[in-house]
Amino acid sequence: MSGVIATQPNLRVRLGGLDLAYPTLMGSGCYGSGDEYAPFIDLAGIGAVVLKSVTRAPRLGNPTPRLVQTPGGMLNAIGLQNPGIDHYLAHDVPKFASRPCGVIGSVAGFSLDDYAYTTEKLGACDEIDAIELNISCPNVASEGETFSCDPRLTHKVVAAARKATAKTLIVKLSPNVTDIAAIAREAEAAGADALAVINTVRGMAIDVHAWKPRLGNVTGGLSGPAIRPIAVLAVYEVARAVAIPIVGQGGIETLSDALEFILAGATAVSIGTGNFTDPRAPIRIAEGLRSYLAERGLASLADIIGKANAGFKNATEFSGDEG
Amino acid sequence: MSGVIATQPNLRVRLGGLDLAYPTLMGSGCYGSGDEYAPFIDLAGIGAVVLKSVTRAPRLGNPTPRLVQTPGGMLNAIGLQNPGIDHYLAHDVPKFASRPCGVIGSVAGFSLDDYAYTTEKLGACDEIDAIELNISCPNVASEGETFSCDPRLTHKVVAAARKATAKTLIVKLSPNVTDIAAIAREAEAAGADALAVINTVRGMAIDVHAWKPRLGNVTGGLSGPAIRPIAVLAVYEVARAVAIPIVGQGGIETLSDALEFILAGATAVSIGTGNFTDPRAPIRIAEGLRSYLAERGLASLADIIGKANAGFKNATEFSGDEG
Amino acid sequence: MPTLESRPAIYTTRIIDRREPAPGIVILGLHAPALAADTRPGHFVMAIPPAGVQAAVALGIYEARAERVSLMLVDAGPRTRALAALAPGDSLELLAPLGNGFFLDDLPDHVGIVAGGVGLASVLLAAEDIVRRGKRATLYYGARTARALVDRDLFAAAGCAVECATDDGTFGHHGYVTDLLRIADAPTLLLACGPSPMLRSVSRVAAERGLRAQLSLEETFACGVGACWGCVVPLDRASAQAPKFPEAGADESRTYVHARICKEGPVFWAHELRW
Amino acid sequence: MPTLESRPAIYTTRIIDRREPAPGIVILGLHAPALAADTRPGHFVMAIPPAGVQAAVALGIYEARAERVSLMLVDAGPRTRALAALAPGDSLELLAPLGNGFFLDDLPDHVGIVAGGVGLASVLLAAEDIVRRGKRATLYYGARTARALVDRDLFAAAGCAVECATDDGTFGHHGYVTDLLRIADAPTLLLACGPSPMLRSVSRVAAERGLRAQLSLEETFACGVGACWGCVVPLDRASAQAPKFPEAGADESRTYVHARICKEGPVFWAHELRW
Ligand SMILES: Cc1cc2nc3c(=O)[nH]c(=O)nc-3n(C[C@H](O)[C@H](O)[C@H](O)COP(=O)(O)OP(=O)(O)OC[C@H]3O[C@@H](n4cnc5c(N)ncnc54)[C@H](O)[C@@H]3O)c2cc1C
Ligand SMILES: Cc1cc2nc3c(=O)[nH]c(=O)nc-3n(C[C@H](O)[C@H](O)[C@H](O)COP(=O)(O)OP(=O)(O)OC[C@H]3O[C@@H](n4cnc5c(N)ncnc54)[C@H](O)[C@@H]3O)c2cc1C
Ligand SMILES: Cc1cc2nc3c(=O)[nH]c(=O)nc-3n(C[C@H](O)[C@H](O)[C@H](O)COP(=O)(O)O)c2cc1C
Ligand SMILES: Cc1cc2nc3c(=O)[nH]c(=O)nc-3n(C[C@H](O)[C@H](O)[C@H](O)COP(=O)(O)O)c2cc1C
Ligand code: FES
Ligand code: FES
Repeated sequence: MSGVIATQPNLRVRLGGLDLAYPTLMGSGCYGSGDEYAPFIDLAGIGAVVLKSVTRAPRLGNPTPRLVQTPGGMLNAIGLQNPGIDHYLAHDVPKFASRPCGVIGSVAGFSLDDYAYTTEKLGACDEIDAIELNISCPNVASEGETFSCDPRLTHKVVAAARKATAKTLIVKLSPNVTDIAAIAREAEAAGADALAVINTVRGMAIDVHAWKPRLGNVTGGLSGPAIRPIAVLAVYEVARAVAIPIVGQGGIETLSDALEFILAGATAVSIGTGNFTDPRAPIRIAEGLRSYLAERGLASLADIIGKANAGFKNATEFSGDEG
Repeated sequence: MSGVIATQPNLRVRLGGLDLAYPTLMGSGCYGSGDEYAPFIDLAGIGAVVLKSVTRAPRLGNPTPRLVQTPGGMLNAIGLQNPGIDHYLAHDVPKFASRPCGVIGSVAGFSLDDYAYTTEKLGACDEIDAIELNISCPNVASEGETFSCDPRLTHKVVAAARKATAKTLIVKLSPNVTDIAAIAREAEAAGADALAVINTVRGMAIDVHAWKPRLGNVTGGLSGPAIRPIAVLAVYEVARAVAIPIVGQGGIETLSDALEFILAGATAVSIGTGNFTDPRAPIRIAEGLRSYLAERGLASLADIIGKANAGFKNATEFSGDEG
Repeated sequence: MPTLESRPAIYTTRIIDRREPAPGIVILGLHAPALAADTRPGHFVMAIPPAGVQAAVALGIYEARAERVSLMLVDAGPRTRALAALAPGDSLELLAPLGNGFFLDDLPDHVGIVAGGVGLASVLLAAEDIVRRGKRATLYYGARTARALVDRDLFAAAGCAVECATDDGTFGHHGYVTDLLRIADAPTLLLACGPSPMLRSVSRVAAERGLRAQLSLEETFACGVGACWGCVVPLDRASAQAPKFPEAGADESRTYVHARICKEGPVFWAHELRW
Repeated sequence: MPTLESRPAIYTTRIIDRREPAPGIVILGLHAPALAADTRPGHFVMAIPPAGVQAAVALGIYEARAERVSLMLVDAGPRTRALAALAPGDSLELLAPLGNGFFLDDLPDHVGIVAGGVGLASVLLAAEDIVRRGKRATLYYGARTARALVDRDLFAAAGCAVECATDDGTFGHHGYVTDLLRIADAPTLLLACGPSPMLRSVSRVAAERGLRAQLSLEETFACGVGACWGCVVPLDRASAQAPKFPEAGADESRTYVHARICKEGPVFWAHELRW
């Protein structure tokens, strides 16, 4: 019996203290709380759902339109619509208790204080297994400079969140920078347990009939297969710069897409926009990974992580306790 | 007679001292010298061809593969293969004399000296109407930092080229920066007559069978429709930051694509990767622009430039001497 | 809201018929017995496009009877085009049925249905239902030109009166479909689906004349199931459909919240919208 | 190099026939009289894919006779798939004819043609030409499995002998097609087209046995007309096909230059390649 089990490749991975049955996450903002997909997929086949980002105060979000289709991808400018942390703790978080997969809370903010406050509150909930820090917001105290675009600000905000929770802290990086590896090193130095790479790429589209931007917010974030080469490179570069595990994302729809990120150095992958084509993508990718490893006689995902990245530095821990 | 001519919308635009019959350019590196396309399209219907970048010394270029198809776009890593400026002046430039469209030379380099040297030599040729400065190369003297990724370096290299030629100087910006407007302002301050926005976005793709990067050079530049939203935003932001004209590029294939750039603030557009789908794209776009203006009773392209960009600052000159 | 809870799922259907009632319009008939049974008027689907095409696309459920459901595709871009190229025998996967549907429990004697363009796809089932409930139904149907007015016979066959308007005057009233509502004995309840400008106009006419109106809204969708908050519309806080949401501090948040068209809607009461 | 200069142009052709000789392989017949007349063995086209699909794709010209030219599509990705979905009556635009073609002016008595997989598409015209010039031609044809060996009868009909090899041994020799060349009376000139590993193997066998070999190379193309320098191969500086290029300073540039497969090739002499 145990012999048979032992030949099933191990997909279990660890992100800091977070142990995941599958290396496949549902990306923040794309799967809601996961519940919206319970009618369509079995959440027990997902590693974890990353919840929609929550902020200290409630936010009505941006004016519409908030979505535009573009070649091979889409632009979004939701504007972090959410009910604020207090309402969220009272009404939403309790529902996450019985989730058959990991639950990662996502925190956004506009000052160091915001991040610390929200991280502490959310991190204190039993229903939340880990915190992802969405630092792609402008810092209102610092002339609107985006936290994730400045190594110093990145260090500060990660350090503030680190102090606020003992739970696994994943820091999500923006690709809209000259040198993403420098930002990654600061996040690691400030105490991040893992990095999510990448958030959306800034972009815009123009309505050529109405002569105005197509998004209510003028600019938005580009996601989907169009940005995959940008995201794979970001993972490749970050994996050479830090030793903490990476959650790769940006345009993943298929097994082959996920493999590109894993071979570049990602320990896990996250599916966002791919969900809007087919919500079964993360389940299929996990199944595909298992077959891929089995066909090659490989025992676990660790055997392929970073294998296309000669300078790979990332030193993930793996739990070897499952068949 | 003159009445009839006057109702034909005017597509003529000016980039610095360069007067173009059409606002449509063939992008550097994608149309060769233009001659390669003489069997397929009438070059008299193109505003100008931007030649493949040339460097001081000959370059063998990167190992293969140099090209990879990606969703909605492609990666390239040619590595500036070229015979060097001396051989180029002796063997290639003389062929450009009888070209029925504008001819813009493109200069790349790895030091300030390189840029000044090559710009001076190429700018001195009668066959060359203007110089485009491709500053997306690493500066070998400055720890390999890319010229276009640092405002100080950008200023220096543009100033050096400015001193080396009196011809129209177009500076081509890289999108791989945190703040493209800051770079644009430096290029303008250092004497650029126009800006080309944008060059390719850094990316990579991985061969999931062979477990290695698909490009011989590991990383490459992403181009094509996939990057269009990134490029439109770059033009939008640069147009608010500078007063010199902009040549918009990045994923233009159709009239609608070109209009997005023009409405964002571009005075002209350049077609690169779009050529690989259909080399007639620049001709069709010029025809389409004429009809678009005519249908709306507009007299010239100036009537739509920047019209979707409320903060538009760009103050292009137009030649009003054509019907 | 529909009286019975429907149970959304991923349906794998097979295309059994295909017709082109006008250039650029394609109607696909699907074999989908369980979905047909679970569909209420005003429901929509998210159709997964053929391999190689990104992003599922929102489509109204046009017909639903016995084993068959149909979808209407109007050429708008890559996805409607890829779906319209499917042929009988091909399979098509759907997330369905989705949305709240029209509120049909408490009807006056005469219900007006206002449809513009592809909006027609979302109202045939409502027309059938109204007639089945023993009420009078009139379709006010607008399009650019006569050729784009399709399937009037299907409505007539369902026992629904049909009045038309075209922008170019090639059929029916020459002008807006909403002009047809400016009559003395207009129906006191309107159900409307079509482009935004038409819906805003229906909203205005209803307010002016004291009619009630349910609008089935369109917006670009990503998820279609309430997960991404991409498809919102400002809705009165007091609406029964408004999501619970604390005041955001900004003044306007005292009066409205952003409701998801795909989840709280797509059908809203016109007088509750704050758009 | 072809004896007559061909005149590349953009051809608008119409698909007149379509067949699937094996799963995943489609052959499209096109009405293209002027192109058929201007085509030489080894020429290729850049086919503009249907609207919505990016980037023209390189395809060998398979057959060219009277009014008809044909192309062979092997499912590799979005573009070959989109083209394979075209049907008789559809139109297809081509940049053609492109490339240098095989060197057929000075042939020995017996010429071997080595083809692997889709490489077959680029050698039928050469086989016909060799026979027409009164020489013997033998096709050495390799594929994964018996089903993927297509159209042997077309070669036989052209008067060309056919010997096969399959990776799985389901037809002909069990092993590599190049194994078939390790015979005493091997043809002294080989023309080869197929995947890189096969071409390298042909190259090795030719070197070992003192045979001459022309290889039609494959690489990812963008422009297909020599404009982008994306498709190069290291070529001996002394080759007649080598582009004029000064020494780059680096040592290796003394011995080779990068030649464009689409422009200087796609056919090169095996002994001149420095890959
Ligand atoms: C609840 C609901 C029900 C629906 N029911 C149906 C239905 O039954 N049948 C149906 O056919 N559709 C229906 N729609 C509409 C359909 O979902 C959308 O039209 C969808 O976007 C079509 O996808 P596409 O890829 O074909 O076009 P897209 O590429 O998404 O294009 C959508 C629109 O954007 C415009 N556009 C694109 N680029 C530009 C630009 N640069 N400037 C200006 N405009 C631009 C296009 O012209 C087009 O009108 C419904 C929508 C909703 C929300
Ligand atoms: C001169 C010449 C003649 C040719 N003649 C023919 C012909 O007659 N018929 C024909 O069918 N083809 C021919 N080809 C080959 C054809 O041009 C290419 O296969 C082309 O790339 C197909 O385009 P596609 O969009 O269908 O596939 P693409 O998307 O370009 O895929 C091409 C290859 O890349 C691989 N790939 C994609 N992603 C990954 C990844 N992440 N990891 C590893 N591999 C990956 C695919 O599996 C596939 O093998 C010829 C090529 C040349 C240069
Ligand atoms: C509609 C939408 C909403 C998103 N909302 C959030 C968010 O609230 N917080 C966050 O960190 N990322 C958010 N993202 C970014 C995604 O989580 C993901 O990082 C990004 O889209 C790239 O991956 P993808 O191409 O798989 O979507 C959002 C993306 C989309 C498309
Ligand atoms: C194959 C290829 C080669 C290129 N070579 C150059 C070059 O030599 N110099 C340069 O300035 N830009 C070069 N570019 C960038 C293009 O000129 C253009 O700026 C970029 O590709 C974005 O536009 P596009 O999406 O229309 O291609 C090259 C692009 C491609 C695809
Ligand atoms: S489309 Fe995602 S919430 Fe409505
Ligand atoms: S494909 Fe462009 S030079 Fe060969």
